[in-house]
Amino acid sequence: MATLELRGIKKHYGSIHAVNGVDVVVAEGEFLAILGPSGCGKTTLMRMIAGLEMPSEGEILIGGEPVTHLPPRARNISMVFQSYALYPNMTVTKNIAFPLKTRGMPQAERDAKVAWAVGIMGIGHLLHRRPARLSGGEKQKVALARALVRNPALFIFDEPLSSLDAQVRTMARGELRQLHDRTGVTTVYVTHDQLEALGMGDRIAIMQHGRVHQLGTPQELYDDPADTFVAAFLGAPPMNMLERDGRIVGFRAEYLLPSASPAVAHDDALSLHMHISQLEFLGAEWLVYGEIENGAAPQKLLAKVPPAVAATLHVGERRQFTVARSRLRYFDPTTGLRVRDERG
Amino acid sequence: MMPALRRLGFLLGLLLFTLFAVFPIVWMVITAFKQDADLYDAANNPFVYNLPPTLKHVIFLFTGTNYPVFLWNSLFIGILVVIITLLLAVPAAYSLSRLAGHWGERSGIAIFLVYLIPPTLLFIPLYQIVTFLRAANTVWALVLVYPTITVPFCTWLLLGFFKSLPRELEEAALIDGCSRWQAFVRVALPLSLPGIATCIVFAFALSLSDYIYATVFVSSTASHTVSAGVPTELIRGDIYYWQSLMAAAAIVTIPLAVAYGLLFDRLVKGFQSDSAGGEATP
Amino acid sequence: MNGAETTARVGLGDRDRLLGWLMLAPSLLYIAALVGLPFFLAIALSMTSATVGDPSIHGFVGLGNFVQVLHESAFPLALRNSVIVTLGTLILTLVLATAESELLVRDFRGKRLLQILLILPWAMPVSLAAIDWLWLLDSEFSPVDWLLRHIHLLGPGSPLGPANHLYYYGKEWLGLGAIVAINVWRLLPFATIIVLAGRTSIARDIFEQAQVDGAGFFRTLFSITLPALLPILMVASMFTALLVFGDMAVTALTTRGGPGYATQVLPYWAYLKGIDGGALSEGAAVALFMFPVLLAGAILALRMAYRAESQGDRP
Amino acid sequence: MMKSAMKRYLFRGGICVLAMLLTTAAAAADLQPAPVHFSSKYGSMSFPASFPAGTTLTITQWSHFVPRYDKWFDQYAQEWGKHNNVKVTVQHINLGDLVPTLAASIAAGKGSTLIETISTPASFIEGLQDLADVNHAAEQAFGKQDAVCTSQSYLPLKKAWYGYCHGWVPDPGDYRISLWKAAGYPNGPRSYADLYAGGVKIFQKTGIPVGVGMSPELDSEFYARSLIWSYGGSVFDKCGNVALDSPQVVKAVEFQTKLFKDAETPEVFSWNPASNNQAFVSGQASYIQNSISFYRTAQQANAKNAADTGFSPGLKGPGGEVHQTSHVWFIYVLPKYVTDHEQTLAAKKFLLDLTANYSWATRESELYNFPAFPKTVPQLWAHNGWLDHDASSVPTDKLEVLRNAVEWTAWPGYPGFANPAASEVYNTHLLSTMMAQAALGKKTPAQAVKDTAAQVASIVAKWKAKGYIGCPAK
Repeated sequence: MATLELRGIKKHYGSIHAVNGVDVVVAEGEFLAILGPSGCGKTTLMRMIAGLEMPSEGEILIGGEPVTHLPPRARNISMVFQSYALYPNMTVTKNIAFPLKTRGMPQAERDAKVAWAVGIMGIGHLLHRRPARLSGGEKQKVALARALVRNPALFIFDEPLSSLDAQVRTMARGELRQLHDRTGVTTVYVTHDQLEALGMGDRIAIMQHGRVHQLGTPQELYDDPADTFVAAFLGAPPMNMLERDGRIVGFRAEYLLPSASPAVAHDDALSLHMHISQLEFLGAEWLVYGEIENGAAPQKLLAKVPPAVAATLHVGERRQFTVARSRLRYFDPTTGLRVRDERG
Repeated sequence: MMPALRRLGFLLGLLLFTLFAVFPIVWMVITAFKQDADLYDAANNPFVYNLPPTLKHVIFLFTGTNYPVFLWNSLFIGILVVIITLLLAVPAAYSLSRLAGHWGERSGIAIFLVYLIPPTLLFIPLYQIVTFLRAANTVWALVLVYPTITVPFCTWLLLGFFKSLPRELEEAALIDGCSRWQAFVRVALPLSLPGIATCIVFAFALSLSDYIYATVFVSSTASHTVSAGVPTELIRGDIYYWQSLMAAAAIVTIPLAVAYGLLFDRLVKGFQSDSAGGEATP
Repeated sequence: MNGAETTARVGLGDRDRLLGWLMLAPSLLYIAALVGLPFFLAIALSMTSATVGDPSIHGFVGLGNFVQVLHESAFPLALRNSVIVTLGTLILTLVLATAESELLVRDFRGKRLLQILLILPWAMPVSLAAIDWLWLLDSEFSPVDWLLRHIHLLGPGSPLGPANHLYYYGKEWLGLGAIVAINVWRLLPFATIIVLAGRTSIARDIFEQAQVDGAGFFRTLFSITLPALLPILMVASMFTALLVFGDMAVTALTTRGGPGYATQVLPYWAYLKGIDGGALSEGAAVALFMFPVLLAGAILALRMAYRAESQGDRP
Repeated sequence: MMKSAMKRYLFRGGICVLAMLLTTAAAAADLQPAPVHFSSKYGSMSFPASFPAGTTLTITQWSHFVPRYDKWFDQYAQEWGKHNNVKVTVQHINLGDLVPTLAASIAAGKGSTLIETISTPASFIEGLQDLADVNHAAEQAFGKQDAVCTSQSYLPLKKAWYGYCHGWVPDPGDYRISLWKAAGYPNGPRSYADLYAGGVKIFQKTGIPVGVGMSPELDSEFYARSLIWSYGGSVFDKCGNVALDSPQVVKAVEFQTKLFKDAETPEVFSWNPASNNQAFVSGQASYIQNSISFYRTAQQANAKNAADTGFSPGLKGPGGEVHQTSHVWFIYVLPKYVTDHEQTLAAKKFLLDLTANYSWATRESELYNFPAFPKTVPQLWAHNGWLDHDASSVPTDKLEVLRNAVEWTAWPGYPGFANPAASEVYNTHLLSTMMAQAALGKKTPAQAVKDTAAQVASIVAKWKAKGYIGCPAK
């Protein structure tokens, strides 16, 4: 277990800046999720942490020691690849034992370690199979066991759940987090799936265009997005955003509710007359698709309402909706950055 | 659909291709056991033994000529060439596919350019080089020059093969404690065995088939290969020892064909990794 | 814990660039020494008046040898024949290899045995293959002639008659045809393997889609299979062309370039002039004429291959 | 020319008389070659009785057409080595590989000590040592060398002996007795007119063609020259200038074109050196020009055929001239890369010793090898000797026709000496190609001759520039 520090990391390929100045400190035992759309630089960043690529600028420290120029094997990290990268020519046992073997660990000790990792992952029945004969979930467990087996200073996960079925994925999320809690190994988890990031990460770093837009706990990111990108990227559905008085006003769909009485309009709430175009059943909630007049063009908004409320709504009608002022977030329309301490 | 007609066409096609491939070899085998008087009588049906077949010419091949020596030389040279080829081509292909950056991945074309220089153009200056290295007129001359034919071919083949291996496997190995070299040896190499098997077959076949180098660089009977030695020993100016020539060809060909034939699917796989030799796999 | 691990020695094996060069260097040096150097020596040689008796590179004559060689009546024929033999072999080989791969892509009983039989020609060293065919198409004892006579296609009063023999190697077009046949024969297994590699890696669902769309065998072949095979066909043609264009064994052991120069090819003519005739520099000049032809052919084929491939990549 | 031939004839007669005087009734016993003997002195050259330890000698030569010769030679070479304390290695290669091997060896500056070529090595002259000493010593010891040999190993312009010719092979006409008898030529064709008339008759009657080739190979090259010379033309003049473009040569080419059309099949374009024998032995040719090696093979494989084989001298041209190319010359060369003194000396001694024991070479080659120095094999010429009493032939005097072969034998370069251009013209098959182009109708005979003459001229010009062609200053 160790801390991870990234200081001013940059990576260019010719004129392309894949990573453009990233500073992050990951605490010991912390689970950091790096979230971003594809091409945002998160994979490159992760590969630099792993040592698979050299940063063009900046420094990487693991456990306080600079490792920027060390090859991967000298960094004591474990990594689970998106494809799991299990060695196809080795059995499950050999795959798991491989990292120990390369370090020249004696056989007996190795066997004990493998047995321990196998026990944790509950894959005792797979030991003599080759990767080709494993299901996706099994492969993932083997890859985890291989990562686990040698008590690394740092875990790196590269979208390890993306090749799993939707059902298995939710389960796996829980297991992965539990595993982290059990071992307490500092973890960097790269994903483009916000559910994974929100669900597992102690903190999330949201990246785009090679930069970290915001770094914080899931709650912070959700409630207080640092800019319009984060606001629009995080959450399902994303934050509603309106242009008002030269600023962008954002609010989450679940805070946009039909007004109890049409007349009510007070200072503490923003009220909007919305034309309901569609209602969508989500199970626990309903999603309301609406449009409001906003200057020249109509603007689409989304509201998430409980079933009881939804029952009162009808497609085609115009209703008044309100958002509590405290739920509004303001952004600068040119920079997209959050504008703080605003009232009215 | 007309499955019956299609099946007939299929079988007919197979039959024709097999006949085309096998007919000259059947003729060869028939000839090998013919007596002179039978062979040189134009009125005879050439496909049957008008006089009893004889082993005389096959025996002559093994007792009256240096054919066994040629066989041994070809085998010896072939094996050494395969080893040298792999030692040179495997690391080179890996380097080009993984380590040499972007231009390395596109070097398939450059490797092809080496082929554009046929042995017919090179053998005179090459001979001077071979002699400078004191290898002339020995099997070592051929061991030395045959890789000029096999290395580019095998590098090209393996380049495609390595490119088709998932990078993550080696990266996983790097993270699991390997150096780049170890990742190559312990992970990439075992996975490229099908490609290497193909290389072995092709390198051996190419070295066996060469005629011009074998003819010019080696004149001593003791160092001749099958390819050059058989025509030399069994065409004696005024006389072609047809039966022995045919036997010599059949004896070297048939066992190899069995070996290659059993590896047929492997050879196909060896080419499967890549097509044009330069495009990076996504 | 971490400290102990990070002290792992960082060596040569970790430095990708350097390691890359080290792994490449033996091949590069080898090729430079044994292909590059002789190639430039050959060029130097072609511009001198060197003979086999005195092969040292001196007596610079510039392009004189090339001019001399161009003026000989054998040159246009040798160039023509080299191109004819190469193209003829190429086209036939590709067509047959494509057809053969269509057959071999299926599974059937006895496939193993058939693979052995079909690969036979390729297992034979080229010189022995040429001798086999020399005997097969012998002017007196050819069994092919005998068969033709027996089905009354050859002999007095028959379509191919009146002679009892076709004298393959003694006639211009039959001779060239025979050389093409030998080359096709010996290279077909090799080409089939390459084409088959391409054929089996075409995704199965494309064929299923075609079947669903009601395409017949030939429709599928021409609209689906062949376009998908194009890149690998280019590779197969490169190999075939290079193997045929540079080969002299087949010609040397069968027609010997005759009758006249009617079946002469560049490599054998270079050999004949340079070695047998002793005019080393002129031989080198003839051999060098092959280079631009090969280069042009290779560039063309590779361009087509890349174009086909990059188009194929697009969804 | 005529005079010297006569002299030789008389001289040979002398030998015969001598042999008859020496032999009594039991002549056969003395027809045995003398036991192998080695001398340490030949003419002006003397050699050590035994060479210093470590002296080596490697010899590369062809696989002889008569396999018995190789067996004998290898044994002889070892015996010679033992006697002279020299480690001798002999390599036999295909005749087609001789020139490339010599070329490669010279190019590399390394190879066998002695390489035996079977046609003139004149084009390699720049890479060969001068063997004047050996040739002079041989003449002193064994008498005059036949011109057919001298012409292929000596270049007067440079006064250079670039080779040592120890033997040669006559190239008689070989005809199928039964066929020619039936056609009205019991003694076979004696002129090219006979060849055409009889050949056409036989072809029409039996479908069996005449077997003179026009393929890029040596037998066809020989035939083309024989035809041209007998028609009074030549390729070169005495000094090595081009003389090909003459009416006589055009006539000869016209003759061949006609002969092909009326009495030959296209197989003659595809022949290799073995083909005419194969066709003749299998009964598919009525007449060929070839040395007797095929006959020796046939005697064992197909005695009936061998008995039906007749030999005739070279054919007369329209003017009555007869010239036939010698079939093979045995010429050892000592390349310049051989620098070791002992080795050089050993090589030279080997050459002279071989000549001294040449009756063995002639006999073991089954009379294939004719001696360059006729005196060395008296048994050949003796009355009731090897030629007129060949026990294996029926009748036994079948080979008698070879006795005077030297008189109708010419050589590349004739009437001058072989020179590098003659050698290059011969090795690149220009004349058989010329014949083929005319016979195929690709060119008129006149055009074919003209084009070929131009090609020969450029080769001559090249060698002239290097100073290897021209008339020696008187």
